[in-house]
Amino acid sequence: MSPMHAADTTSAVAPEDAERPVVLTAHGVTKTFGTNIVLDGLDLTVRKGETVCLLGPSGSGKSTFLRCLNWLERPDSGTILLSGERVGLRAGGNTPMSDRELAAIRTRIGMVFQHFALWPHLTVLQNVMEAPVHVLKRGREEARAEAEALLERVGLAEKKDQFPSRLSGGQKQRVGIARALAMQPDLLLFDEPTSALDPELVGEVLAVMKDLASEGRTMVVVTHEMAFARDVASRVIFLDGGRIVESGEPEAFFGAPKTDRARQFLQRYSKG
Amino acid sequence: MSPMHAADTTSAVAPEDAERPVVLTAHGVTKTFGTNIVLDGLDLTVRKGETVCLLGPSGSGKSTFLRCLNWLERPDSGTILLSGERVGLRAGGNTPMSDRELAAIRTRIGMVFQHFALWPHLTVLQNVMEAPVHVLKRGREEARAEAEALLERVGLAEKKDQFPSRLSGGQKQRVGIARALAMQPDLLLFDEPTSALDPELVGEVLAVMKDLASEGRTMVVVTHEMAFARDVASRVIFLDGGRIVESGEPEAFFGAPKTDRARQFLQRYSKG
Amino acid sequence: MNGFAIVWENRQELFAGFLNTVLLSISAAVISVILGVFVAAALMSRGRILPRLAGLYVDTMRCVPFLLFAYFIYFGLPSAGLRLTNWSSGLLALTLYNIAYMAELLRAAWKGLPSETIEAGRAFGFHGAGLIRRIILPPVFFSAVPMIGNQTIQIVKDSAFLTIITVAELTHAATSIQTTYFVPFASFVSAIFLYWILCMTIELGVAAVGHVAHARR
Amino acid sequence: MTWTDVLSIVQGALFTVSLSLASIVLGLPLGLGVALIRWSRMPIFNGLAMAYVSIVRASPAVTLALLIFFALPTVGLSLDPISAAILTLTLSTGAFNAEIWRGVLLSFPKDQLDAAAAFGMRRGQRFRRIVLPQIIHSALPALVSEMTLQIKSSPAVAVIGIVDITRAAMRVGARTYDPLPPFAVALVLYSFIVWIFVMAQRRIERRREAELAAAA
Amino acid sequence: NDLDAVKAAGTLNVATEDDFHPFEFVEDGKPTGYDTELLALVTADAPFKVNQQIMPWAGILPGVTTGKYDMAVTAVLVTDERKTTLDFAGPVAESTTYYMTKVGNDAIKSASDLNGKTVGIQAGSAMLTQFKAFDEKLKADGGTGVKEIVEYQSYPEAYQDLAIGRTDAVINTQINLQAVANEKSDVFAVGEAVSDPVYIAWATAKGNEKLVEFMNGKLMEARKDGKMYELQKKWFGTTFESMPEAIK
Ligand SMILES: Nc1ncnc2c1ncn2[C@@H]1O[C@H](COP(=O)(O)OP(=O)(O)OP(=O)(O)O)[C@@H](O)[C@H]1O
Ligand SMILES: Nc1ncnc2c1ncn2[C@@H]1O[C@H](COP(=O)(O)OP(=O)(O)OP(=O)(O)O)[C@@H](O)[C@H]1O
Ligand SMILES: [Mg+2]
Ligand SMILES: [Mg+2]
Ligand SMILES: O=S(=O)([O-])[O-]
Repeated sequence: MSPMHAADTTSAVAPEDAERPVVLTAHGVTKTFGTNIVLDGLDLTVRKGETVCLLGPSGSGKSTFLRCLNWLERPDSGTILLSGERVGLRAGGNTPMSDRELAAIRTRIGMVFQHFALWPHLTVLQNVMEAPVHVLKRGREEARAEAEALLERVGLAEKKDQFPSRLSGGQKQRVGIARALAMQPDLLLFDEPTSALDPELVGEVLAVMKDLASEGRTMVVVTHEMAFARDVASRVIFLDGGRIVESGEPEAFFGAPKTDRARQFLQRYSKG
Repeated sequence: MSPMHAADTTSAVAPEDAERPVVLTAHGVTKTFGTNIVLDGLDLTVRKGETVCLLGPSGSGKSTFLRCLNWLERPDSGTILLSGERVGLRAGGNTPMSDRELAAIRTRIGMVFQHFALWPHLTVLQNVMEAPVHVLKRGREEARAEAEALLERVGLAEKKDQFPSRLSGGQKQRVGIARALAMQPDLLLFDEPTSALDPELVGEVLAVMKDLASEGRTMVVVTHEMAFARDVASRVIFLDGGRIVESGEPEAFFGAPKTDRARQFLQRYSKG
Repeated sequence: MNGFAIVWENRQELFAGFLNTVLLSISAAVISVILGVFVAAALMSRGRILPRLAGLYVDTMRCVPFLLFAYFIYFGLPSAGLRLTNWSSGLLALTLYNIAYMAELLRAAWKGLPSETIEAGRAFGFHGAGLIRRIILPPVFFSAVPMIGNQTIQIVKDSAFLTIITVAELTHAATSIQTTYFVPFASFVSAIFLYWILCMTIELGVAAVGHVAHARR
Repeated sequence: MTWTDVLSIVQGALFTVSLSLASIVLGLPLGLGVALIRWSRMPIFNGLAMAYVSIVRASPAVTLALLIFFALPTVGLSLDPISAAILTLTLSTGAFNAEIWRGVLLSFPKDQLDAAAAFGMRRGQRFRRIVLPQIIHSALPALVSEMTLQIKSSPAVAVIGIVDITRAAMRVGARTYDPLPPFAVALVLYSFIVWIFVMAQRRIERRREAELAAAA
Repeated sequence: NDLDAVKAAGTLNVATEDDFHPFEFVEDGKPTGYDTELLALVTADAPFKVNQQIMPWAGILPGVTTGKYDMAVTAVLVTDERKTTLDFAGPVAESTTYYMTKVGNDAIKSASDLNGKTVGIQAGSAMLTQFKAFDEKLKADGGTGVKEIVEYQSYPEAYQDLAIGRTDAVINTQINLQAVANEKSDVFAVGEAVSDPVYIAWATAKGNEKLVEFMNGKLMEARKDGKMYELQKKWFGTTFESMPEAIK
C-alpha cells in the first residue's frame, strides 16, 4: 500500500471494507488550464468492489479528474496508482511513460463516455471486439464469444450486426458499457453516462450499471443522477472548484449534508 | 368561431375560460413520413392566456405537431387557424400560401427551439432585434429599446454584446425566449426548451417560462419536465403514436391518469 | 552579371506584373464569391430546372481545363462577335471558371448549416432573399472562409496561365526577363517569392477572418 | 488538321493520364504523411512540413517543374523529364492534399480518439483502425476536386519537354497556323478525363449515402 | 575538355524548340525543320551520338545555362545581351526582322505606317529588342511611335490575334513570316524590314569553346559542299551565302 494513504481524506470507509485491496489511489492531483486551476490537489482511494460517485456543479472538475485517472488528461502534479502501479509516469522518476507503456496500463481501466464515443465505422459486435482482438491480441473466436455474451447481458444480442447510428441513445450507451467490460478491466470509469440520453432512456442504462455495482465491480461514476447515487454508491464525493468539499456514505450525504455548498447544490436538484 | 370547434376533443376547459377568445385551432392534422403515420388526425384549441403542455414518449409526434402549427412542417391534411385566419393554405381553397404570406403569418407565432437555434453570427442584442427590424420593419431605435428591455427581463442585460457561442445553454435559451417575445406574437411555441440543458441550468429557463405563463401569455409547450407541466400548465395533452390519448387539467392527469398508457408513461418518469 | 542583379534592374517590369496578378486574382476572387452566392442559391433551390442548370454549369467548369478555357474566351469569342481586351478576357475567364468552384464550396457550407438556424429564420418570418441574405449567408461565409482562401490561392495560380493570352502578369514578366537576359533561375525564384508573399497575405487574411468567426461558433 | 494530328493529341492524352495517375497515387500518401506530421506536431518536422506546404502551394507548377528539372542537377540529382514531371506534379498535389487531410483530421471527433486511447490503442493503431477508415470518406470530395485541378494543371510539365495533351495540340497549331481546332480536340479530351473522376466521386458518394441510409 | 566530356559520354545532348516553323517543329510526332535536318547533316559522322530533346522555348534556356543540354540547336537570334551569357556556334541563317499585316490592310503600306498601330511580338525575344529600337527611330523621325506592343509567349497566338484583328501587325523574322504568309496567303501578307540583318546560331553555355570550335568546323564543311544552302533553299526558299565563319 502506498505511503500516501495516510493522507487520504476520502478513505472514510466502513471498517469491514478496509480489508479489501486498494485498486486505485490518486494523490495530490492538480491540473491548471491557463490560469484556471481546475483540480487543486485531489486525493482518492478506491477499494475493490466499491462504487464511488463523483458529484458537483458544472465546471467543478469532475470530468477532468476522471480523465486524469487514465492519463487521458496529464495532471500537472500528483500520482495515480492502479493496484499499486504508477499510471502515466515511470516508477521511481518523473519520466513520462512511452506510448506503449501507457497503452498497456490503460487496457486495465475501462471507460464509458458521456457521448458514447462508439466507433461509427464498426458494427456493435465489432465495437466490442475491437480492443480485445487488436490490443489484447485475444483470439478472434474467443473474443467474439465473449462479446456476444456481454451484448446478451446488456440486452442487445439481436442488435450485434447493426451500426451504432441505428441505435437509440440508451442502446448506444449499453454498447459502450459492454465494450468497456470486454477488456475485463480492474476499474471502470463512467463520465455522465446518462446525461446525453432522453429522460425515458436513462432507466435502461442505470439498470445495467446497478447490476454491475451489485456484482462487485470497482467503479468511479461521474453523474447528475442523484437517485442513482443515493441507491448505488458505496461512497459519494462532492467536488466544487477543483477541491473535494465533502465525501461520505450516500445516506449521510443526501440525508444531512455537512457543508453549505453541498446543501445548496442538492436543493437546486430537488426543485423542478 | 370555427365550425370544427364542436368536434374538438380537447376543449374540456373550465367554464370561465370558455369566454376567452380562441387563439389557435388545429383540426384533423395528419402527417405521414413514408409509411410512418406520425400524426393521425389531431385536434387542438388554445384560448388566450392558456398554457398547453404536450407530453408523450419519444417519437409520439410532439415536435412534428408543434412544427405543423406554424407550417414549418406541412401537414398532409387538416387545418390550422390562428385567431380565425388560415395558416399555410389560402382562405377558402387548398392553394398553399406563397412564401410571403406564410412569412407574414409566422411573425405572429413565436417559437423557441430545443437547441436554441440562435443565429451565431449576431450578438445577443442583434439576435433579438433581427426579426423586428428586418421582418416587421420596426424602427431600429425602438426595436433596440424593446430588445434591451426584454433582455433585462430574462436577466441577460449585461450579456447583450456577446456572441451566443459565449453563453451557457441556459443563457442561450433565455435569449431564445427574448427573441420570440420581441415579435409580440399572439402565440408562443416551445419545443423541449430545457432538454438540451445541463440539469443545473434547467431551473433558470423554467423560471422565465413560469413567469410568462403567469402573466397570461398563450403558449404551447412540448416538455419532459413533469414538475413544470404539473405546476404551470392550464391543460395537459398526452400524445402517443400520433394520437391524443388523454388530455385534461394537470391535477387530474398527474393525480389519476385515466389511460393505462399515460399511467405507464408517468411511472417511468418517477423512477430513475 | 549575377542573375538577381539583372532581375533587380528589371524590377519595375516584375512589380508591374505582380500588381496585375494581385489586381486580377483579387477582383476575380471577390466577383466570383459574390456571383458564386447566386449560383449556390440556385443549386440549393427547390425547383426542378434551376438546380440542374446550375449543377450542369458547375460540373462543366470543373471538367474544363482553365488554360484552354481562357484560350477559347480570348480567341473563340471574337468569332462569335464579342471582342474583349486581353485583360478583360482574362478577368472574365478567371471569374466564370471560379464562380463554379466558389459556388460548389459555398453549397457545401450551406448544406452543413444546422437546419434549425434556417428554420428559426423561417419561423420568425424571414423568406426568400431576405432569409438568404440575413440568416443563411453570414454563417455560411464564416464557415467557408478557409475554403474560399484556398480557392483564392488557386485563382492566383490560374492567373499565371493568362500569360498565354498576353496578360502581363507576374509569370509573364518573369518569362520576359528570363528570355531577354538568360537569367532563368533568378527570375523564377523572384516570381515564386512574390507569389508566396501574395499567398501568405491571403492565408493571413483567412486566419484573421477565422479569428472573427471563431467567436461566433 | 489531319487524323494523324488528332492521333498525336490522343497520344498526348495517354501521357497526361499516366502522369496524372502516377502523381495522384503518390501524392495521396505524401499529403497524408505531411498532414500526420503536422497533426502530431512533431517539433522540427512540423516546421518543415509547414514550409513545404506554404511554398509549394504558392509556386506555379511551371516554375516548379523548371526548378526541379534544371536546378536539382546542380545539387547532384539529375532526373529524366518523366521522373521530373512526376516529381513536380506529386510535390504540388501532395501539398494541397496535405491541407485537405489536415482539415479532416482536425475535425475528427476527439472523443472517438479518446476512446481508442482509453482502450489501450497505441498511436499508430488509433490512426489505422479508427481514424483512417473514417476520414477517407470525409476527405473524398475535396481530394477529388484537387485531382481534377491537378490533372488540369499537368500541361505545366510541357516546359521540360513532356508532350501532354496541350503541348500536342500546340504543336499541331504551330504547324497549321490554326490553333483553334486542335485546342477544341484537347478541350474535349481533358473534359472527358476529368469527368471520369468527377463521376467516380459522385458514384462513391451515392453508394456511401445508400449504405448510410441503410444503416441509419 | 567540354568536347572531351561529350566524347567520353558518347552523347551530345541538345535541345530543340517544338513550335518555331519552319526552323523547327513537330510533324506526325517527329521533329523536323531546318535546324533538325542541319543537325543530322553535321553530326552524321561525329564521334558521338546525338540526343535531341524537343521542348518549348521557355525550357530551353534554363536547360542550356545549367548544362543539362550541351547546346541549344534551335533558332537563337544573336544579340549583345545574349553574348554576355552564352557562346554561339557559327551562324546557320541570317535574319531580318519584318512586319506582317493582314492581306489588304491599306493603312500600313510601309514600315513608317506602323506609327500609332498595335503590334504583336514574342516576349523576351531578340525581335522585341530590335523592334523597340525601331520604335525609337520612328519617334526620332517625328512619328508618334507604335500605339502598343503586345507580348506573346509564342507566335501562334500572335498570328491568331492578327487574324482576328486585335493587332495591326506581327513582328518576326522574315523567314518565319514568309512561311506563314505562304501557308495562308489569303490572310497574311509580309511587309517591310524593321531591322538590320542579324544572325541565327546555335548556343551553348559559356566555357564550351572546343565544342563551338568543333561545330564551326562541321558547319563550314556543310557550307563548302553546298549542303547547308540546299537545306536553306528547301525550308526558306532562299540562301544566305555571305555569312561570317564564326560569331565574335
Ligand atoms: N481542454 C481544456 N482547456 C481549457 N479549459 C478546460 C479544458 N477542459 C476543461 N476545462 C475547464 O476546466 C473546468 C472543469 O471542467 P470539467 O469538464 O472537468 O468540469 P465538470 O465538472 O466535468 O463539468 P460538467 O458537469 O459540465 O461536465 C471548466 O472550467 C472547464 O472550462
Ligand atoms: N423529417 C422526417 N422524416 C422522416 N421521419 C420523421 C421526420 N421527422 C420526424 N420523423 C418521425 O416522426 C416520428 C415523430 O417524430 P417527432 O420528432 O415528432 O417525435 P417527438 O414526439 O417530438 O419525439 P422526441 O420526444 O424524441 O422529440 C418519429 O418516428 C420520427 O422518426
Ligand atoms: Mg464533465
Ligand atoms: Mg421532439
Ligand atoms: O542567371 S540565373 O542564375 O538566373 O540562371
